[in-house]
Order: sequence, then structure tokens, then C-alpha cells
Amino acid sequence: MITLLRLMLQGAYRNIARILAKADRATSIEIRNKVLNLSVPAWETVLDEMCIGCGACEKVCPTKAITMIKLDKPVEIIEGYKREKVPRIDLMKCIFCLNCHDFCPIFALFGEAAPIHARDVGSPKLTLREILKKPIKAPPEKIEELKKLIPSEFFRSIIRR
Amino acid sequence: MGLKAIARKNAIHAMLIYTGGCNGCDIEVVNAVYSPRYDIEQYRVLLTWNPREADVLIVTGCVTWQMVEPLKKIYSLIPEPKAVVAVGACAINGNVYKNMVGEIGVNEEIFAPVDNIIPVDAKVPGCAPRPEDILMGVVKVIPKLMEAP
Amino acid sequence: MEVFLKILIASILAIIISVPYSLILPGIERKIQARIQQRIGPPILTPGLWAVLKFWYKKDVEPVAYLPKFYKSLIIFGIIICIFLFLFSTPYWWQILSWGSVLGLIGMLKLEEFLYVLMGSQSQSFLSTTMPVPDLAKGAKGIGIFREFVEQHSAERAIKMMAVGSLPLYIALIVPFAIAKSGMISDVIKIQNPLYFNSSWFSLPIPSSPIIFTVPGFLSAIVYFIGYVILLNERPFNILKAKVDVIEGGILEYAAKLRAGYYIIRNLMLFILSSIFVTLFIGIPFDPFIPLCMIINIVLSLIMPIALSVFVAFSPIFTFRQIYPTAIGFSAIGAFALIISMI
Amino acid sequence: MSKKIIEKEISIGPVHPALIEPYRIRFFVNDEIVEDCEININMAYRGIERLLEGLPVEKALLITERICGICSNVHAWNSVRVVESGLKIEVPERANYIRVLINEIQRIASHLIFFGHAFEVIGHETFAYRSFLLREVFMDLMAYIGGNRVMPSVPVIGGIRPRADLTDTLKRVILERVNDFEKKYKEYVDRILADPMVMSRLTGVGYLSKEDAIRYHAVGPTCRASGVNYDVRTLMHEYKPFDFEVIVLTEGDNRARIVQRALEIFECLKIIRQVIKNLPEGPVVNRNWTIREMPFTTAYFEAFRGELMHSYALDSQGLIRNYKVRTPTPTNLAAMEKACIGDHITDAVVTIASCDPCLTCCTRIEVVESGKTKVMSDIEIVRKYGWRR
Ligand code: SF4
Ligand code: SF4
Ligand code: SF4
Ligand code: SF4
Ligand code: SF4
Ligand code: SF4
Ligand code: SF4
Ligand code: SF4
Repeated sequence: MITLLRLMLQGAYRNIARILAKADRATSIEIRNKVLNLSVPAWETVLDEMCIGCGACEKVCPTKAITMIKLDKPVEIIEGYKREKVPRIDLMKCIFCLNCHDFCPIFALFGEAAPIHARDVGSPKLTLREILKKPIKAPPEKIEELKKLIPSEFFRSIIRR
Repeated sequence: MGLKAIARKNAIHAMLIYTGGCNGCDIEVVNAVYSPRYDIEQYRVLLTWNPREADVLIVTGCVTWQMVEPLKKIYSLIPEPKAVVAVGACAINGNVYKNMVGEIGVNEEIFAPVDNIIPVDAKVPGCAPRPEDILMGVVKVIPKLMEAP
Repeated sequence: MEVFLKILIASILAIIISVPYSLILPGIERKIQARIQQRIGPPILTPGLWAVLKFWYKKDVEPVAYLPKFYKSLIIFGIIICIFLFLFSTPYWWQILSWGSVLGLIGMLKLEEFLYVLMGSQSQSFLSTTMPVPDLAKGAKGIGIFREFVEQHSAERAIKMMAVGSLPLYIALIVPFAIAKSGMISDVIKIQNPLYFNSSWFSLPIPSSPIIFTVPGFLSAIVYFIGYVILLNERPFNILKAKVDVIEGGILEYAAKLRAGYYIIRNLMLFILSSIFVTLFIGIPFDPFIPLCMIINIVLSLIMPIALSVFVAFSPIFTFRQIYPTAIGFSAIGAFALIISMI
Repeated sequence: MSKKIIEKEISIGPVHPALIEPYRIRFFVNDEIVEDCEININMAYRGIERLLEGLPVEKALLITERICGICSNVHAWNSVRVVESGLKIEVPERANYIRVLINEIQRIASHLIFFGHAFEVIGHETFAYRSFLLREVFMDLMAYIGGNRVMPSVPVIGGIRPRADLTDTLKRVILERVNDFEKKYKEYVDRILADPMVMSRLTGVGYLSKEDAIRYHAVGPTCRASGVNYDVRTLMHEYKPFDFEVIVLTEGDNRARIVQRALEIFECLKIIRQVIKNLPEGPVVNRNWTIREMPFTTAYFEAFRGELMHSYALDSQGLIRNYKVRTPTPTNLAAMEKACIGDHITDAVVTIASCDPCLTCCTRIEVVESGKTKVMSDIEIVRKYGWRR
């Protein structure tokens, strides 16, 4: 009984403030507005400037959730190889198997954060140029496997180094 | 807008049925209700556990065979008008359980997608979707409820 | 004849005012809880008014029950009981057949509680025994044991609650009558608010000596509050509607219009018991022909729902292990108040 | 012992407010008192062990992660640990630290979910809201680090996904949030433990004695609240660099199981601070391994609810053979089936919730064959009886 009284007195002030003055309300107004406008943004799944446009992700996706869209202006990444298209994930078909991430050469060959991730790619930690200068660190059979997936001109130009 | 539509817009009871996914979506739906940060009640949606009271059925999970009948039955118990929101990749396409099988070929345990079993009005993709996606999915079906005769 | 007409008009006015008013109370209740829980919560009209209207516009379905017609009619009985309970506490019914007495109130309350028993024994929702799950497979435990619907268990609990749970409310209800040394509501008002009986329609009779400010009155007001919580089946005393096992108890199968009816019953009880409290303990009756008096009664009867919502926000469900001692403890306080009031 | 009188059966589930997850409880009661109970956990059966048969081992973690959305990281990490220990794949120190970090973040989130669920079952809505509010901190951190609030998909063979690497800003954010959380959390715990109404529901209910805990193989917080000092983390080399205590309580009732977890969260916070303070530099993933044949290998792990086992073999092409998972909940549930006997039904539901049951991972089938019962996992069943019942 005593503890009950003590608790009531302790909580009274805070809770009266909560009831009357909406004190420490935790509801996020930002989310509220977005939901009411039906404009919650989908999460980022592809970092365009980190992608080399090789299309490996499209080929390995088991549910054909990835389509490559053409860029208006191809971007030259290394000499002799241009990025012409970038992937887009259809989340309604995606099963979040992360094949796309695991077969993306940025991760599979260089062990860096891939520009594609079905959940959320996050922000880039390095630029594409810095990554491509690094040595390749992948198991040999993985390299063999990837050779079949990615364009040979790109492969040749990084192997040449 | 008649009184009917206004009333329906202003009071919505949502029920959650979890049909055997991984718990992830399920907890995110619970989060959308029980976390003051998301607070589903501010959108005039109240949680219920009684199909007789519900208007919106939130289905998560990949519908294992033991849950097929309960799912159908619960859906049939909800009085018209009603709407269904399928939450998560499991409910939409069966997720890895259906599509990433090893040597078995076909996983016969999984009856997803949910729209094979009951009609679905809104789909929320993700594994797991964020609570704000779920909230948006529920808010999206409100017009359907309002327009129903 | 004129008396009769007056009663009729007063009753209609009372119903017209009390039903819509009671529909905003659950919204206020929910909003307060939401604020305590640090969130926005539903708009005030949502859980009451709009929910009732929405259920009214839903398509009717047949409830699953032993006797569906009887089960459905219980809602109508419930509404009628509520309305009579309320009318008995309003001034123009005080004279008729001495209904406006402690016996009239308690009788109606008992009937109301008994409804839960009937509802529980009727309803057969899908959520327990009839769920299509292979329960009685080979090797399962307890094959051949009687399988009960959760609602029937809820009905058993309702009987127990009738026996002990409602004691506090009744004891507290008797205290004002004991102080007035009479069984009639009019006498209870007379000792608190003698002005009321000879005031004209626009005056505001302020009670001179409200019972709530006396020691037994205050104690019994607290006990009355506990009884209020018990009778409304709110936490911590909602064992007969405990979500964890019996889900919602006997009201599970009500859908559409019937559920709207159930919501109306609950909301009315929220208001009526509170209004009766103001009448008996503060001495301001709900008199539709003295508007100021009526408005004050309405405003003061917000106290109970607000206190209830705060109380509910901070309490868990009690099991019978805790309910028996609590109910008996508060009844003891009530009995103590009763004894002091008699001295 | 006199013969029990069982009046009737009350069954609840698989769609029920107190369970959320699909499982069925059949209480055999005498008036309000539970005399016996049976829990059927077969509703979430997805055949995960079967799906994994013949899958390339790199993909295993993506299915095992989906065994459960509460401890996704535990399953993903443990399935990777099997092949790492079987094939002696080296994991960089930094990757190990980050794995531990994610794991402890998820452990806190899981314990807070437990509080939320337990208070919901007790009927205390406000505390449930408070628990979920506190939990948001860790869900956010998981989303920052791994990209998703539930499935961060952090471990891969040989390290972690580079997306989850910690930057200095992230480290600062984590530390700030954790400090802020600790202050609020202390208040919250004090408030709960001082609440007489809540404590009257918990104290002395659902008693599990030390002997019973051992007999029924209770694991994790369930056994540690009954006085059994057992935590797999103390045996794991991954946790060697960190200094933490194993919380053991002896009361064995529902209150003890809640307090045990409440105290364990402070130890998790300790580990998180150590990770941030001592995080070594270096690579986060070692891509220098080849998959070859591997004999049957087993890894044990302290998941949030107790000991977890994963084991499998690899064939010559690196495909998974005979995947076996044993999760903590089945054994804990068996203990709870015992512990709830003799309580009121309403309390029994709380008792079952107090081992934090979540059954998506733990379906096993008991086969009755000519009078003998045998517990089988689904791989064994397919072997013996073919694909479909
Ligand atoms: S994660 Fe999605 S998009 Fe990527 S490969 Fe798998 S299914 Fe395709
Ligand atoms: S595999 Fe990676 S680099 Fe290639 S297109 Fe896909 S995202 Fe871009
Ligand atoms: S969609 Fe993903 S998070 Fe949701 S239930 Fe399925 S596996 Fe779990
Ligand atoms: S036994 Fe459990 S872990 Fe194994 S496949 Fe079945 S549900 Fe999954
Ligand atoms: S029981 Fe343990 S291993 Fe299984 S999901 Fe829960 S925490 Fe993870
Ligand atoms: S299989 Fe389970 S119950 Fe049997 S000995 Fe092992 S842990 Fe205990
Ligand atoms: S193996 Fe034992 S613990 Fe697991 S489900 Fe069967 S009886 Fe329960
Ligand atoms: S016991 Fe199973 S369902 Fe529960 S949290 Fe662990 S893995 Fe998930």
C-alpha cells in the first residue's frame, strides 16, 4: 500500500504533464505526415554511382525481380568500359535472397560494400575508382563463376592490371 | 460523402493473423501498434483480436498447411465490408521458403501467396517491411472500405 | 395524467441526451490513456461514436450460438436495462412504485451482470474449440475430456464475479441511503441539497452538504469507484473478458448491429453509473427540466471515466487470487463506512 | 499422489491475442486451476531443414536467418560458424567484434520484446508501450548498421557484409544512443519492480525448481532464473575478448525470469561499450577460402533464449547435407508445460510467455510406431516416410 502511494505520487506529476500538455510524446510527426500522404519512400536498393552496370545481378536473381534500365548518358568507368545501364529491383517479386548482393563484382571480387542490396544499400564508403584500384580478393572458383556473368571487356580491363 | 463513409473512415478495426512466417513481420506489425513512435491508433485504426469486430485483416507469413483452414475461416467470419493487407514477402510471394529450395524442388508446406487463398487488397513488400510501410498499407485500404455498399 | 406526460417527456429527453453524450466518453478515456503512453491516440469520437455507427452500417451476420435468437435478444435486454437503470435515478421516476430506491438500482445492476452469464453460456466462437486444428490426434493428451468454449469459461467467471466482485458497489451504494436513513433517492437528495426541491427551472441548486465530503461518504466514494471498475469489466478486474485466455468472453460473437448495441450498452454504463454517483454522493440529480442542474450532473460525471482511464492505464489484469482479497478488502472499507454512517 | 481430477479442457490458439504466433495450448483445468497442459507447436512448420538440403553453403545463412525474425542474427551467424569451424576459415578480428555487436543489440531488442509481450499478457498496456518504445533505439541501430530493422543479414562466410562496417560516426551514434537508453531503462526497471500490482501477478507463480530445470533441459534465461549457471557464451572463443557476467537467480518464478533478463540487458550494454572502445582496425571480410567436403560439424551458440545448435555436413561440391537445427524453445516449453501446472489459467499463460516462446523455429514431430514414441526432425522423417504425410 505504501509503495503504491509512493508510486502514485512520483508518477502523478509526469503523467499529468503527459495528459494535459502532451509532454514527452514519442509519436513521430514526420512519419505521420508521410503515411497520411501515402508517401513513405521506398528504401534505397541500388547506388547508381557505385554500380558498374555489369548486369550480373539481373542474371542471378531467381525470381527475375531485377530489370536493367538504360542510362541516358553512358558513363566511362575505366578505359574501354562504360556503364550503360543500372539495375532496379521490383520489391513485389524480390525474395530477399541477396543473390544480387553476393554476386555483384564489387562485393564478390573486391570484398567491398556492393551497390545493390535488397534491403537498404546504405551510403557509399569508398568511390568506385578507389575500389577498382584495389587488388582482387576472391576465391578462384568464384572468379570463374563470375566470368560467366559479367561482360568480358570489363573483366579483361580489371584483370589486365 | 455520406454518414456511412465518414463513419467507416473514422473507425477501423484491424486484426492480425500470423500464418507461420519467421515472426519478423509479425513483430513489426505489433511494433506499428505498440510502439508509441508509430502508433496505429492515430490513423483511427484500433487493434482487435476478434474477427467479428474486424474490418481489416492483416496477414503475415507464408501460410503453412495447418494455417490454411484457420485463415479461410477467419476471413469468412469477418462481416462485410472487409479488406485484407498482406504484409511481407512471405505473404506476397512465399519468400525464400517457396522460391529458394534446395534439392526438394517444390516446398509443399507453403501455400503462399496469400491471394491464392483469400483476396488481397494491399500488399506491403519487404522482409521485413518497416512499420511505416505497414501503416501505409493499412491506410491504403481505407477507401475500399468507404466505398463498399 | 399530467404527471404521466411529464415523466414521458423527461424520460425521452434523458435518453436523447444521455445516449449521444455517452458516446464521447470512451474516446476521452482512450485519449487519456494514449497521452499517458506517450502517443497521439485515436481522435475523441473514434472509439465511441464512429465505431458504433460503423458497426451499424456493417452487414449483418448470424452469430454462432446455441440459441442465436436468444443470444441476439440479450443485447436489446441490455439496452433496456441500462435505460431503466438510468431513468430510475432521474427525479421524475422517483415517485413511481418506489422504483427510485436503492432496491430499484441494485436490482437493475444485478440483471445487467447476469447478462454476461447468459451471453457467455450462449456464444460459441471459432477462436477456441472449433478451430480446425488436429487436437485429438493419436497420442494427444486428454482425449475424451469435456471440451469447453472459452466463452463458457467466461460465463463461469461471471458467476463468481457476481458473487464477490459486485459487493463493493452495492455496499457503497447503500451508504448514502444509510446516511439519509431512508431507501428513497429523493431523501438522499433532500439531506444534501434541500434547495433542489423548490427551485424553478432556470435556477442552479448548489448542494449544501454533499455526502462525499463526510468521512463515510468519502470512503464509500472510493469503494464505489472500485465497484464501478468491476462492473464495467475493466482492468484490473476484467477477468471475465481477459484477453489472455477468454479473449472477450461472451460478447465474442456479436457482429455488426449487435456489436453496435453492445458498444452502446458499455458506453451507457460508463455514463450512467457515473451519473448515479453524482446524484447520490454530490446531490445533483440529472433533471432534464432544470438544465443547469443537468449540465452540472453531466460535467461532474466525467470524473469517474477519467479516473477510470488513469487507473486502467496503470493496472494489469488480476486473477481470482488477487480479486478476492481486493474485492473483500474494499467491501470491508465500505462496510466500515456503512457502520460509521449509521452511528 | 492422488489421481488428478480434470473437469474440462480449454483450448486456445492458434489465432489468439496472447499468443500472436500460431501455436495451440490445451489446458486441462479443474475450475480455474491448470492440472495439465499440452502445447502443440506444429503450425509454423515450414520445412527449413529440408529446404537446406542440397543448397550451396553460402546461401544457408539466408534461409537460417529466416528461421526466426527475433534472433535472425543468431541463426545466420551460427550457420556460418559451422562451416568456419569445419573448414578452418579465418575470420578477421574486426568482423568478429561487429558480429558480437549486432548480436548483443539484437539480444537487447529481443529481451525488450519479451517484456512487451509479457506485460501485454499480464494486461498492463502502458508497460508494453514503454517496452516497445525503449526497443526502438536498438531497432534503429540495427537498421543503421545492417540496413533492416529485423534482418540485418550481417554475417557471411569469412566475416561480415561490408555494408555493416562501422564508421566513426556510427560508433559515436551507437554510444550516444546506448548511454541515453541506459538512463531511461534504469528508471523503467525500477518502476516495474516497485509496482505492487504487477509484482503480485508475477511473484511465486510458475515456479520451476532447479531439479526440474535440469530434468527438462531448460536453457538460457529460463534455466539461469532457476539457479543453473549455464551460458554458452562463456565457452565461445568469439566472446573471449569481452568481459561480462552471467546473471543467475535462484527464485525460479515468473518474476525471476523477468528480472534475469532485465539484468542481462545491463551486461549486453557492457559488451556493446567494449566493442565500441576496442574495435580493432583491419578488413571486415576474408574472401580467401575454398569450400570443400566437410564432415558433420556442429556449432553451439547462446541464442537469446538459450542454447542453439546448428550442424551439417558438406558434400564434395560444397552443398549442404543433413542440416539439423535445435533451438532453445522446445526444451524451455517442456519446462514451462511443467511449471504452469497448479496455477490459474490466466497465470499459466503468463508462465508460458515467460520462457519467451516463439515457435517458428522449433517444430519437431513425435512419431508413434508400434507403441514406441520417437522424436524426429523433418530430415529423418523424409528419409523414412517420404515427402508428404
Ligand atoms: S535479393 Fe531480390 S532482387 Fe536480389 S537476387 Fe534475390 S530476389 Fe533478386
Ligand atoms: S551486379 Fe552490381 S555492379 Fe553489376 S549491375 Fe548489378 S549492382 Fe551493378
Ligand atoms: S517476409 Fe521476411 S520478415 Fe516477414 S515473415 Fe517472411 S521471412 Fe519473416
Ligand atoms: S524443424 Fe524447425 S528449424 Fe527445422 S525446418 Fe522445421 S521449423 Fe525449421
Ligand atoms: S529461440 Fe533462440 S535461436 Fe531461436 S529464434 Fe529465439 S533467440 Fe533465436
Ligand atoms: S533432444 Fe532435447 S530433450 Fe532430448 S536430450 Fe536433447 S535437449 Fe534434451
Ligand atoms: S522434441 Fe521434445 S521438446 Fe521438442 S517438440 Fe517434441 S516433445 Fe517438445
Ligand atoms: S525460439 Fe524460434 S521462433 Fe522463437 S525467437 Fe527463437 S528462433 Fe524465433
